[in-house]
Amino acid sequence: MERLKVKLNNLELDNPVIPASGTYGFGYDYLDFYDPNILGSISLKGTTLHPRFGNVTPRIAECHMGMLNSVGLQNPGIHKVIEEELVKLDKIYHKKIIFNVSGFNIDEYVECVRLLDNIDKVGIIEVNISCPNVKDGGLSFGSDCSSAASVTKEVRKVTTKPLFIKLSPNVSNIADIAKSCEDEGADGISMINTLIGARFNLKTGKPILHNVTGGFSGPAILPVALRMVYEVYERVNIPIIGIGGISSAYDVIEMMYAGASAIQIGSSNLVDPYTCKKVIDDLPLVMDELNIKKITDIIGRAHK
Amino acid sequence: MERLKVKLNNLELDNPVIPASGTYGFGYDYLDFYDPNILGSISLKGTTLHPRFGNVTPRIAECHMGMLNSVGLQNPGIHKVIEEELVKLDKIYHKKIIFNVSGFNIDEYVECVRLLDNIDKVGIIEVNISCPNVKDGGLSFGSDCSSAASVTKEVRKVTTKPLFIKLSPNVSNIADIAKSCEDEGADGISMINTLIGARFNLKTGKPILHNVTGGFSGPAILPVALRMVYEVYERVNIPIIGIGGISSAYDVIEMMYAGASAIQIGSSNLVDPYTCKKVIDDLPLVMDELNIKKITDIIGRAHK
Amino acid sequence: MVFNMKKIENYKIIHNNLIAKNTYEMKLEGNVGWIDKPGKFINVSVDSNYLKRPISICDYDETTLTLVYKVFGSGTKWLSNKKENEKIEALVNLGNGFELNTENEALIIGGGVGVPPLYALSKRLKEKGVKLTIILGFTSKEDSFYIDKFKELSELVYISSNDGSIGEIGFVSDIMIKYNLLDIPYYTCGPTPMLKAVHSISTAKGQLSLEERMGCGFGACMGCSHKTKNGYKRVCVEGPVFTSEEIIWND
Amino acid sequence: MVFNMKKIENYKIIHNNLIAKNTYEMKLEGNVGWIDKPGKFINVSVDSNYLKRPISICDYDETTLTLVYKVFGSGTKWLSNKKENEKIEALVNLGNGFELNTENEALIIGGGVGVPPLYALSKRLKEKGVKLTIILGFTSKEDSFYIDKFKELSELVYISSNDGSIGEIGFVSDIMIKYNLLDIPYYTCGPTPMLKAVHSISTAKGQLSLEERMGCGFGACMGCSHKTKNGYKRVCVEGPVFTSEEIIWND
Ligand SMILES: Cc1cc2nc3c(=O)[nH]c(=O)nc-3n(C[C@H](O)[C@H](O)[C@H](O)COP(=O)(O)OP(=O)(O)OC[C@H]3O[C@@H](n4cnc5c(N)ncnc54)[C@H](O)[C@@H]3O)c2cc1C
Ligand SMILES: Cc1cc2nc3c(=O)[nH]c(=O)nc-3n(C[C@H](O)[C@H](O)[C@H](O)COP(=O)(O)OP(=O)(O)OC[C@H]3O[C@@H](n4cnc5c(N)ncnc54)[C@H](O)[C@@H]3O)c2cc1C
Ligand SMILES: Cc1cc2nc3c(=O)[nH]c(=O)nc-3n(C[C@H](O)[C@H](O)[C@H](O)COP(=O)(O)O)c2cc1C
Ligand SMILES: Cc1cc2nc3c(=O)[nH]c(=O)nc-3n(C[C@H](O)[C@H](O)[C@H](O)COP(=O)(O)O)c2cc1C
Ligand code: FES
Ligand code: FES
Repeated sequence: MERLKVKLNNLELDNPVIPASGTYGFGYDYLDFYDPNILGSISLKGTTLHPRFGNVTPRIAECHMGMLNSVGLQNPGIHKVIEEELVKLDKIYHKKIIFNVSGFNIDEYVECVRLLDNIDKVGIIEVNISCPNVKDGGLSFGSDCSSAASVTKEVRKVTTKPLFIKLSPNVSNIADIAKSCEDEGADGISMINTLIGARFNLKTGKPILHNVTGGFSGPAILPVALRMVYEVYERVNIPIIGIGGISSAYDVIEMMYAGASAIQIGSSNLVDPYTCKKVIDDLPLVMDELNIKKITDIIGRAHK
Repeated sequence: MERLKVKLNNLELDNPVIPASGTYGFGYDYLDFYDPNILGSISLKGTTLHPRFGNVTPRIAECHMGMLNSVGLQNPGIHKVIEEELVKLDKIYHKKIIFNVSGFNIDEYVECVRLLDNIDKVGIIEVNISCPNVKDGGLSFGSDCSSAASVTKEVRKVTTKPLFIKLSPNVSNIADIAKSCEDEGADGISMINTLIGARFNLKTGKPILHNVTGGFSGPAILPVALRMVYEVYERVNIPIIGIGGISSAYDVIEMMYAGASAIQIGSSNLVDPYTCKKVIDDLPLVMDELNIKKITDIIGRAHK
Repeated sequence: MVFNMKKIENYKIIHNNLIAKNTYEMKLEGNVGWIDKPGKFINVSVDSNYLKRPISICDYDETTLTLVYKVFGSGTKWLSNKKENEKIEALVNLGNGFELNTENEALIIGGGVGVPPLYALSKRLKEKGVKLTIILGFTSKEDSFYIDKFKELSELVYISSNDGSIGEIGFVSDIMIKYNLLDIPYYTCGPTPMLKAVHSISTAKGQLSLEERMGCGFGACMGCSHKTKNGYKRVCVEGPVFTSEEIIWND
Repeated sequence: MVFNMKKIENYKIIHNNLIAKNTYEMKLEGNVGWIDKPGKFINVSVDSNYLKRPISICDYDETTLTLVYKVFGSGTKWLSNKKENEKIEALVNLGNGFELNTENEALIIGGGVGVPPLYALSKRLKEKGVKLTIILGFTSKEDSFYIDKFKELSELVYISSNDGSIGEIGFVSDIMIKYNLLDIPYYTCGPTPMLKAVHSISTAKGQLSLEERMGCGFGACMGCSHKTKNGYKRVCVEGPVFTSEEIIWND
């Protein structure tokens, strides 16, 4: 449907709906529910240079309209993902994907991005500088301008593919950080990753997550995500993928008003595996209701 | 009831339940619902040196399990509050109150605190360095260690009353900021103030709040508040008043496990004016259920 | 005094009927002893949402009260799905209400979902023997409601609609000018632009019922503040009804 | 293949009865065609909460399935308040289920709310002619349930309770030792410490059904990962049932 098409740099998507990294595995787990080819794209599970088991369980805690996770980037390592997962995925999903990478030092980021540069299936490299779950990494890169800039600068050197930097919301000025990334050559911004939260067991008083804190996501965080996308849109001229708390076609519209060129849906997929399909089906109806002709017409409307 | 008693420095409270600043006016608006003397204390509406109307309406937007406000510190100015509101309040509320002050430069904070130093009714001065609604102030003091420290240092000079610094959650490391305040002589920490959020009108695409962004509060933010209280408890040795998303006696327990010595309830009062009364009534029952003898036994249990 | 307290009450739904496009009349049975004048409102708990929804009292008798509301978003949508005999909860006895005029003539000016509170008001005024001139404005015919009910209260009922599909085409202010109703003391409720127009063209005194987004509805949050010549007031406590003399428009 | 898909289904509640302290039996009518073996679970939507709640299939026939669950927090509380004829929604066909033993003898070891999935399992094993020895452990008498039902399946049913108020005082592992049941191939489900004990003392092979906090229940979030000798597995997809040979305890 022409009216749903959006562009992220040179990548054209059939619609702005993309499942978010870490909530869609490597594309396989939703086959029972719908054909993934209806999606705009897929952001794959966060991958690191080396395989990781991630954190000890419990890794999940529930919140009002949201959840905490401390999965801790469990993944089989980028070599295996490229050699096995991408090959398998190619058989069931025929569009380009967004490859989400994390690292615990700049060299790891660079090495991952270098490995992806010549892989045709990869439409966008999403550089997660925000994962809050891993104590000795992740957080630091996303929490100040200079380290965000360094990562961007170094990965920029090794790829010509579109680079989207995925920002952490656990900062005092996200627009400054986005600007530093743009200045160092980022092609776009993915935002937001999870807030950091904790829950405690009422019976024991101890943290529910083995890792104490975890990433907070779901509808509860939507207002924070909307605000941050709004602020970043005012500061940068590169496209934004809006993420955080989206669960309906209405939320997609609101996120695009704030400034997003496309959106990702995370936790809502976990709670209702049909979410992305429903949102894609509902979008034209909601657009009719709100008198929106083409979805691209509304990007950043809140600022006009 | 002895088992509910808590201490904030030298101030003993009958129970840990305190309505949060900005959601209880100057103590009058709940008289139809219950006798305020059941409360541990009351944190009064944020007061500034000069009278303020605050922001243009709309000032309220709704969220999933929460709300945004951009009231913008509407208040009649500290002189009028001291001369009129405190006098009126004294007739209906017989305990000491928590006086919440804000300022747009350090002199204003100092002047307010000086005026409060000899007022007997004031049990604690709560210094709000976090109000996100006022563009040219508020946010800046709470968002980095050095300005948080400066405010604390200067107000410390003009009072011997317990000084609690109220922190903003919109920062990358709240524990550092809390530590700076402790180092400059703060007697306690109140946390958290609101997150910053935004919502957009589906029909027009424009921000719902006239001020675009507003303070996000309510049950949705509980996990963030819990996490931050947990982190700050690990860093400082002064008492913490835990605030953010509390709506039930269970939430009170969870917040005290995380490290709070007392708690404040904000938005939940607005949504159900009986909240504080219900929570106070429920606390002994919930303590029985969870085998808690004295509420002070559980402060910081998550860390033990 | 106890009589005048704000409190949470439960009501049984007698009916919840569609009476115009997206517009429902909900009749409720329960404590109505607190309704001492028209123009007050209640703040209805809606399970679907965090905040309560303010709705005006449209009508009341000894045992029931009636709301008329338009489905606007998720909260009113939820309300519209409630069935006969189900219960709803609300914080009641909110707002100041209209002061009943002592003059013997009054102009009633309602627009859209501002019409409901004017119905109980008109009834009370009529009971007092006040001669009523009534102007009701709607977007179009399918949005209109309660016209016959108002006609029972007065022979002077003017209708306007934006598209002319019912009554005269145009705004309520056009009617005021056309029929020279500018010097009758008035009561009005409706969209802000309408209130502003009425306020600016009438030469008489009036009472205007305002709307604001509300956090609490009982005075605690300062979410609904409105500047007046007599200082800052809260639409939910000192309002929603303000006098034409005191009102200042925020922008 | 279609037969084996995960999907969302609606069920009508036939009954939802208290059968022990805080413990309910809920019988549901609806699509059960996907239940090809015991030990699978469903993830029940609870309106009160954000995440679904995983509950094992306790029993099933051609048109119904039965859950037995304990009220633990707000989600199961909500579930316990559902009434006959109301509907519930669930994501179904989750987990691997038990592989039915080919030996002619089996030991069934259940603890607390780990007992339910072992009931359907025991029925299927009995149908296959497997001789069953059953050990059920409960906190105390008031928490116990389904004992008579298990007795219909075998004459060798041992009961233990922590306080001795029913059966023998102590743990299921005490029974295993006392009655020398350590070399019978086993199936077990219950609290982790119990599973660890069983796993360490038995000299036979077994299948153990684990519990983990789940984000999705269908394999997408990696919330429920468990290390095994054959690599990382997801309790919700490759589990909840693991073999004694592959299992590794996380701590
Ligand atoms: C004193 C008062 C009396 C009212 N009386 C009536 C009446 O008799 N009949 C009627 O149909 N409507 C009335 N309204 C408007 C009614 O409150 C809103 O239409 C309703 O709150 C919309 O809720 P929603 O969930 O459908 O919309 P949503 O857009 O989902 O609501 C989101 C938030 O915005 C608020 N909001 C949205 N529109 C308005 C509005 N126009 N005014 C105030 N808050 C709003 C909601 O209360 C909620 O907090 C009155 C409003 C006020 C302030
Ligand atoms: C595969 C599987 C099968 C299960 N089968 C049964 C059964 O047949 N009968 C039964 O009574 N219970 C069973 N449980 C446990 C049941 O899922 C929990 O008791 C229930 O989720 C608690 O929800 P709550 O809302 O009452 O508690 P809350 O504490 O409010 O739940 C908060 C969160 O923690 C999770 N949680 C809490 N306790 C557990 C737990 N023990 N295991 C997994 N998640 C938990 C909840 O799902 C929810 O996400 C099973 C669990 C799993 C993983
Ligand atoms: C279980 C889980 C795992 C996640 N793993 C990753 C990850 O590996 N890499 C990443 O960049 N973001 C990860 N995220 C963050 C999401 O991609 C998304 O940014 C966040 O959840 C906010 O969106 P939501 O509110 O729609 O869930 C994860 C989120 C969840 C819930
Ligand atoms: C309407 C409103 C007004 C507020 N005004 C103030 C204020 O004047 N000073 C202040 O320190 N905090 C103010 N706050 C923040 C609250 O005191 C509290 O820190 C915050 O709402 C989080 O708690 P909650 O989730 O329980 O609401 C206000 C909050 C609300 C909702
Ligand atoms: S709505 Fe809270 S003061 Fe009026
Ligand atoms: S619960 Fe999500 S993968 Fe198992």
